[in-house]
Amino acid sequence: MAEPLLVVEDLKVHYPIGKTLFKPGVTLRALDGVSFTVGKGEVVGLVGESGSGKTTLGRAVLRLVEPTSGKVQLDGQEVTTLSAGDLKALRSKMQIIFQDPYASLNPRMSVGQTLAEALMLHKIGTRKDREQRVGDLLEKVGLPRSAAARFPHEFSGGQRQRIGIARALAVNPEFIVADEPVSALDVSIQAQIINLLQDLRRELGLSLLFIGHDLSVIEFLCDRVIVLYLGRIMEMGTAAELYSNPRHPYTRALLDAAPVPDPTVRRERITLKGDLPSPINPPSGCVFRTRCPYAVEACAEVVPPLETFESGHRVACIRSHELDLRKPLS
Amino acid sequence: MTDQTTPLLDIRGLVTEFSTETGVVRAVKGVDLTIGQGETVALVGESGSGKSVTSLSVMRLIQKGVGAITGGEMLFRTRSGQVVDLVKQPENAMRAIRGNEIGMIFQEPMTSLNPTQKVGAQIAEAARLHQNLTRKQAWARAVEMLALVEIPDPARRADVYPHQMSGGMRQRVMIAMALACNPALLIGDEPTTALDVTVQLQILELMRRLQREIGMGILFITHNLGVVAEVADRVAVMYGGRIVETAPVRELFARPSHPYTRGLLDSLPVIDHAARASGQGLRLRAIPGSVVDPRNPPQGCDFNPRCAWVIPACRAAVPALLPVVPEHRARCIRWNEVHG
Amino acid sequence: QQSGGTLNVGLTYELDTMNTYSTGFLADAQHTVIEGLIAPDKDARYVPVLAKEVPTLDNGGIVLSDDGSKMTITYHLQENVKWHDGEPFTSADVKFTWEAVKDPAFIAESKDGTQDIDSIDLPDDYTVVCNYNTVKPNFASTLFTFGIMPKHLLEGTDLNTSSYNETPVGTGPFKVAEFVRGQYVVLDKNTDYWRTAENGDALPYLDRLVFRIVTDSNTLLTQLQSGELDMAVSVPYGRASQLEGVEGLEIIVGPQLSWGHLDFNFRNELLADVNVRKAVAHAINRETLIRVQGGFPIAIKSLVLPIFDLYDDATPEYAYDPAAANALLDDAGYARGGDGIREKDGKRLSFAFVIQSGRADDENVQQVIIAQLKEIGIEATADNKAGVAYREARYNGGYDLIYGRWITSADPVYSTFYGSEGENNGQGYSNPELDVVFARLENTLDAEERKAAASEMQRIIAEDLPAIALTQGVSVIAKPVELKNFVPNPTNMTNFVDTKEWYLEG
Amino acid sequence: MTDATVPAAIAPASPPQSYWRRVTKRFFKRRLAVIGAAFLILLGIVVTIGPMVSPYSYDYQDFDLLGMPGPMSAEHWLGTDELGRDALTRLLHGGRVSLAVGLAGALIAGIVGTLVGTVSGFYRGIPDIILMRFTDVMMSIPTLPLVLLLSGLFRPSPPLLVAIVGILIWMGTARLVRSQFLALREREFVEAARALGASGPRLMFRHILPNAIGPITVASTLAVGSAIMLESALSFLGFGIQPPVPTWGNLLNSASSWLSQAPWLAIPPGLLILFTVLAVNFLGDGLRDAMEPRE
Amino acid sequence: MSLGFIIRRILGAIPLLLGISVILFVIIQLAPGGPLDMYAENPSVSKEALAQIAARYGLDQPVPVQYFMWLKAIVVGDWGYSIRTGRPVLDEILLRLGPTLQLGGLAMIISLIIAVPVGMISAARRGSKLDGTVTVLSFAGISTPVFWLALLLQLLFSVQLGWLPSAGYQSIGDGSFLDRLRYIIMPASVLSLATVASWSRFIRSGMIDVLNQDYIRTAYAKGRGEKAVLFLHALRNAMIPAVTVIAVDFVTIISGAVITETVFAWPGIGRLFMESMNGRDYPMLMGLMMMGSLAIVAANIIADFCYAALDPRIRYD
Ligand SMILES: Nc1ncnc2c1ncn2[C@@H]1O[C@H](COP(=O)(O)OP(=O)(O)OP(=O)(O)O)[C@@H](O)[C@H]1O
Ligand SMILES: Nc1ncnc2c1ncn2[C@@H]1O[C@H](COP(=O)(O)OP(=O)(O)OP(=O)(O)O)[C@@H](O)[C@H]1O
Ligand SMILES: [Mg+2]
Ligand SMILES: [Mg+2]
Repeated sequence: MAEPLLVVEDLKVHYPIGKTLFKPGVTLRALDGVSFTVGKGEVVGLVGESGSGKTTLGRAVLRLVEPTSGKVQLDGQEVTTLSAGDLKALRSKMQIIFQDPYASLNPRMSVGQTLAEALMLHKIGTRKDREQRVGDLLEKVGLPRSAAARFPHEFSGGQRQRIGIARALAVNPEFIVADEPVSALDVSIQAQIINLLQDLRRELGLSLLFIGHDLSVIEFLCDRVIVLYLGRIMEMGTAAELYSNPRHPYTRALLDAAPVPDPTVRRERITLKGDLPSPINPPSGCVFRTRCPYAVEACAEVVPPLETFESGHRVACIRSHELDLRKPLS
Repeated sequence: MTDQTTPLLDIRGLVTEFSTETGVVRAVKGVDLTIGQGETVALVGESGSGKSVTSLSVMRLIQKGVGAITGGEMLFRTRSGQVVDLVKQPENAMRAIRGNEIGMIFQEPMTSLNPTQKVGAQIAEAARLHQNLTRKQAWARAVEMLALVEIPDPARRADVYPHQMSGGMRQRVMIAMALACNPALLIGDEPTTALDVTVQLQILELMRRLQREIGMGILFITHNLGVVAEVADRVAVMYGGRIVETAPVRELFARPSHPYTRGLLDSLPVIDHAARASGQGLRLRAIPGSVVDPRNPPQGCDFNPRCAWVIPACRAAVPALLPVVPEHRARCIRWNEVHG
Repeated sequence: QQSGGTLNVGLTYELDTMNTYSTGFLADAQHTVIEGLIAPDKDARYVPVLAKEVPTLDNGGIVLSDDGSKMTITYHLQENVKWHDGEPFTSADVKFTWEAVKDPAFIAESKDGTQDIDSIDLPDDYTVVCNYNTVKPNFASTLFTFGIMPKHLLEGTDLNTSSYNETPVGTGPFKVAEFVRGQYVVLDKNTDYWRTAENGDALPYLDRLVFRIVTDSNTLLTQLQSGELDMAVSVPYGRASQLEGVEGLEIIVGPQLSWGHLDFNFRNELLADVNVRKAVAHAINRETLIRVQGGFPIAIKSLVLPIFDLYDDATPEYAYDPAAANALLDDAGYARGGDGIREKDGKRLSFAFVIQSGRADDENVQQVIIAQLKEIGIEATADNKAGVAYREARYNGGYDLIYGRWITSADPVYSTFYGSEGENNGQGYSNPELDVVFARLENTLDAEERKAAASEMQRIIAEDLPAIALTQGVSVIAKPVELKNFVPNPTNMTNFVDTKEWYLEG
Repeated sequence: MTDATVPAAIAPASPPQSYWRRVTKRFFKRRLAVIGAAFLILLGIVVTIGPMVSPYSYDYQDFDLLGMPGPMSAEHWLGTDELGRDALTRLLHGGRVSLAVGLAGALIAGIVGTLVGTVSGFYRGIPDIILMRFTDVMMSIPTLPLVLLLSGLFRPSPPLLVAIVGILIWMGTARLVRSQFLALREREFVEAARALGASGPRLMFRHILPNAIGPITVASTLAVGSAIMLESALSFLGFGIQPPVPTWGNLLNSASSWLSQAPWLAIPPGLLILFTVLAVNFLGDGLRDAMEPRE
Repeated sequence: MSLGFIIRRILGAIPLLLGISVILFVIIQLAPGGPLDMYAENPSVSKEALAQIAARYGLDQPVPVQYFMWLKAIVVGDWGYSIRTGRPVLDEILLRLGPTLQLGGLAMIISLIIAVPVGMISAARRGSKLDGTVTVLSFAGISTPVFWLALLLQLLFSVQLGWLPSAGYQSIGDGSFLDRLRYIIMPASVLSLATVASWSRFIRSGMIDVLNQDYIRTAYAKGRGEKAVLFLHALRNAMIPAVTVIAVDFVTIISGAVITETVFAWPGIGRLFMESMNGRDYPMLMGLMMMGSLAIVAANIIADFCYAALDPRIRYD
């Protein structure tokens, strides 16, 4: 595995909810002790159901939300304790791409202004240079230079997503969090963006934390995959290993649930019952146990630690040794 | 399984238009579609291709003053065996069909239920409306329906408000509501798109089970080819307001004969492990360009600006739906090259 | 004369209390209920009411002390008077009234006259002897004239919060039937009224008097026009013409002991310059002022109204003469600036001009004066104040120019306005010479002496010009044609001081 | 068809359209709003120029016409008031004052409201709590009585009156701006700017405020109407701007006495208040449609 | 909606009320002159008398002390004494509250009866001629100066036609329901004008929002007709946001009565307020303003409760 660029250790994000003068309120554990690394040039995928804390993780890493506790290091530099000034400098090293191509561009700014702002904030180039660079950036993401003069509403969703990517690239980051950048796009457009990301990654040697819920996209794009459930990591490992040899029942259930675009395939699979429990009141022990077909009494007692298997494959399940999830259920 | 002779719903040349500030938008430009009894037809296509408008047209729920059905016919076989043209039905006759003979489920389970009514009441409303039930009977029916859609503890759950339920539950409620009167046809407009994959699977399995039990025809609108492969008997692919290809599901996946269908299947991220290892082939075959602007459709074939097989003839006229094999038709003059 | 009938009268102010001593307004409604020992008549002369006669030097009712510095006044009371509750009215009630009003705990609007009396002796139930500590020629305009309070009901109660303030018990021709704040007060005939008409009829004739509170003058007029109100006693001058031709209504113009005056604030050094004051006097055309007030008021030159004996027609007059006014100002060194306003040593002749807002007539007068002053290069800016704010300004000199209308009793005390210590002198005006004259005027009962002093006073005021007397007011009364025996009263005791003989015809 | 990353064509015909261009285009489609705007512009011109070309000044009195309102005539198109002043001149001059009070009051309300809303919605936390509690307090005191109380107790000069009017109607704008900020600050483009290192003022003024400008403009426009109405109500109750300076409110107040005899005095200021506020409302409504189109 | 929520919500209003009272107190303290000025220049009121009056009203204390004295008194229901009439402020206010509530209540009923159907129809037929007319009319209603309209109506109905009394509360000695109705109808109509207009706009836009919601489409898909959808599904949801506006506007109606009551000689709170203004009756003004604010705060709380009752999504516990 490549030298780590990003190191996250025991990261927690808790939101206080409904606290008023007359009411104590409760804590929502959006992220509850997450540790992982992203290597230089590596693409790490993050999957999990809605509300599992994927976005929160992406933003906490960039310190767009303040972590409650834990460590985040980029290139050896601790992010969580940076002052506002230093944080700004760090912003040129890590960037983010968003899901919603409609909400992620300022409708009042032309594309050129949006991109130039990024350059200006980090004092890249002179005013004249910037015009040139904006054009270059647009070409890099497959848009004509003339797009700079236009406004976001004049573009289609896919084009806007390209603009969003160009903005992230403007400051030459080493690391990008991509928060479901293709989920809102049509399948035909989605492929264009995936290709673009692939190209950029190859050309620029970018590291990516790619958040998604489409398992096939993740598998296609990522070197390693992290499976998140209710703010905890359930399993992580290389894409090949995880998809072919899932060791956590949740991973297996996710893989099973993903519809395969092949009408000839009929599979046996685990169907999860019910929905994600509330992160305000997570189950004791293993948070997945309430929906887990393999749950035993012991699961309620201890929070299973992330155990390491061969080649960095790590799983948080006390029964991971005894279960063979490769085989279909009987 | 399918009754070929008299389909449940036979849409012919449906045209639906909207008048907007920037002019008239033809959202549906002559759709032909049949759904047999007990058959599940999947309608796929990209955003804005007219899938929802087609389904709303069937329900005659296009908002007055905003849009209107301006052509075609929709022959629907009612429970009594009578065939009526939905386009020509007066409003009150339509009312007797909606929710009764045709049920519908929408994409957003969060917003499609009335937030201020208990779910039981909302299901009972449909039953009372068409089946002359008393309040009590209707409520009982609602509870029964909730049980049918596998909601645990249905009697208690009937008594809660939608916001007290999860997304998957609400979608079950929607299904219960749509099926409350045993409709012959169920239309689902992307009923699982907003759900997590795990919940999507639950819903798909539920719908499959219900169809087996009740035997209604289903028009299942989606843009997820995986879901299509799961549920459909037959698939219709829409592009730019027209059906561009229609075929039984296996046939379609095996031999896509329209460039758009082909492109769609090709652009799915599927791992080629060999290529990956060699560092090659990490690219997808995406369809270039962007979706059609309905205000400004291209000349001739709607897909021609994005098509790799385009020839001048494609720009001259809109191609007809050409038969590929029986039951498989594609709107492309070069279909035999495409599926090759 | 026939008895019966109801008269609906509009009151343009918010009736605060039925107590004559604490009301902030002229006590229209109160005077129909509560009677004083004496009262002014239509010619502003005092006539007896609860007293058998008006005490004078001649009839022995007033006795001067040997050195002439004090006086004793004796009232002989009517003996057959009963309070509305049937109790007899006696001299104890008179003394109680003095004590009650004097009591510092009682928050009264008018305590005038209480300080002048040292003590009161009650030789019997129907004789009151007031021992004054001074000589008060105007004793009649205060205290006992306003009304007598019933001792048997009020002794030991807190007058500030007593129900007397809503439903006073008096000896008058009408009794309070119902007082609804903000709406109306209904007064019913006192069937046991102690007086009878000359022809022997029981008084009063009217069954009922209703005072309805209609503060908005537009609404007042509307209600008169629509017949919801029968009568209003202070129709704004400017509005009287609107009532012409309203069926069943007639407009009566009654005299009024009031005069409109423009006062200067002497704290403003520009106004302390007599040339400026004189120029202002010459700049004002009374004829215009009268016209803007519907032609009703009467031009005057002295603050002593011609109706009084003390009036001196020889008082100097400032004719309307803008040229003279301009010349005065030119000579005094006030040159016109670029905007036409005069200035001297960088000080502009620009003044804040206060009137009581909401009084349409005064507002119009103000507008005319502003325009006329502009002609001679003086700028006046309206700074109108409402209610208490106006009074506050008037008392404290919160103005440069102020226009107002004093309404007085039948024997006004002028030093209160222009004496150095005058309680209504908010102008900061002080003229020792004038103070001496006031002292002469106000400490004697000798008619000749008083007349001479008054002439002197009128001359000095006209020459020194602390204020310009502009017009004498009249009261414009709208009344039903059928209402007979109505006699307008010019004093501050209001037209309702004698309602017992009013009757409705037909 | 190997390289699929073909630059997607952008419809080339139309020139780039900024927000304002689109707003303008949409605005001109609202008939009532355009009529309203045209009326206001026309009114603005007329009240500016009118008093200049009028042969009378607003306080010039023709003493020959004193006492009664004068009828409409060739010299006095709208007649004269009971003080012999030209009604038309006063009406136009009054328009200046009323419009100025309305505009200035709304401007103050807009500025204060935007400022409070911005700080509150952007910084949240303690400043938000303090400012919003204060806003709540201000909103919980009935407005008209409070304005009356202030102008009755303090007898304000016209600028102070404007300030009072403005200061008492800013709360709605503040709430609105705050809610806009709260919503917008969570939007992804703001997050993106933050991720790029943009901080406080830049986020506020470059990213959030321009996107909230629609509702702010609408609210401020409508506030002009409220301010004009408030001034006229004050004048009607005798607490407004002092005569002889005319405002539509005090013109109406003094003319209302003559309503039955000289309706030509009372009708025009009443109608002008009505039409002006109506035009402002139409304009505001049109702006709302144009600036915040409901998709 | 639990009892706990109700109590909490009411307790939560206390700091608000304290804030309001401080602001009002400061405004009144800052006003030039004071209530005693009306005696200051009256030589017949002696210095001792003045001091006595000052002590009686607590005016001799420092301002913060005065505030706390006032606060302490008000908590136990002692709102002080009117300087103008010498009667307890609370008594005076309560006396005038009745007529104002009648006027405001009727205005509110009129407003609701007109605004709700008009707003609904307008929304259901948006873009139609009817909607256009209603829109223009409601804007006109919002834009009409109340006092002007009042004068025109008086002129028409009382002077010209003689159908209704121009002003006042009731005929003396009558006061039957019908009699009162004749008096109240004109002021109540005038008072309701602005709210009819603004509520119908509000309900229209709320209704349009709701009609664009997915669940309305669901209702149609069930086979419901338009009327049923409007009444059974749309109305309640559209009324939820309207509740707040209506509750708060009720207080606005009442404070707007300052003008209406003056014009129509209506013996209510508004007139009392004007009297007190003119008389610089500070304790009364303070009491009135406080009462008004209390009403707004209460209206907001009630609106919250209605909200909670109408909208099951909002859980207050
Ligand atoms: N600002 C916030 N305040 C309170 N709770 C929050 C906040 N942001 C997120 N949450 C909660 O934290 C949990 C994780 O949210 P997050 O957005 O990270 O999930 P996600 O995995 O990105 O979901 P999705 O797939 O829907 O985007 C959720 O329960 C969410 O409700
Ligand atoms: N009310 C409307 N007014 C104007 N145009 C409309 C309206 N509804 C739909 N359209 C247009 O009709 C076309 C088809 O829309 P439709 O909603 O049927 O697409 P769809 O295939 O369902 O897309 P999606 O996958 O995004 O749901 C779109 O281009 C849309 O702009
Ligand atoms: Mg997310
Ligand atoms: Mg759709």
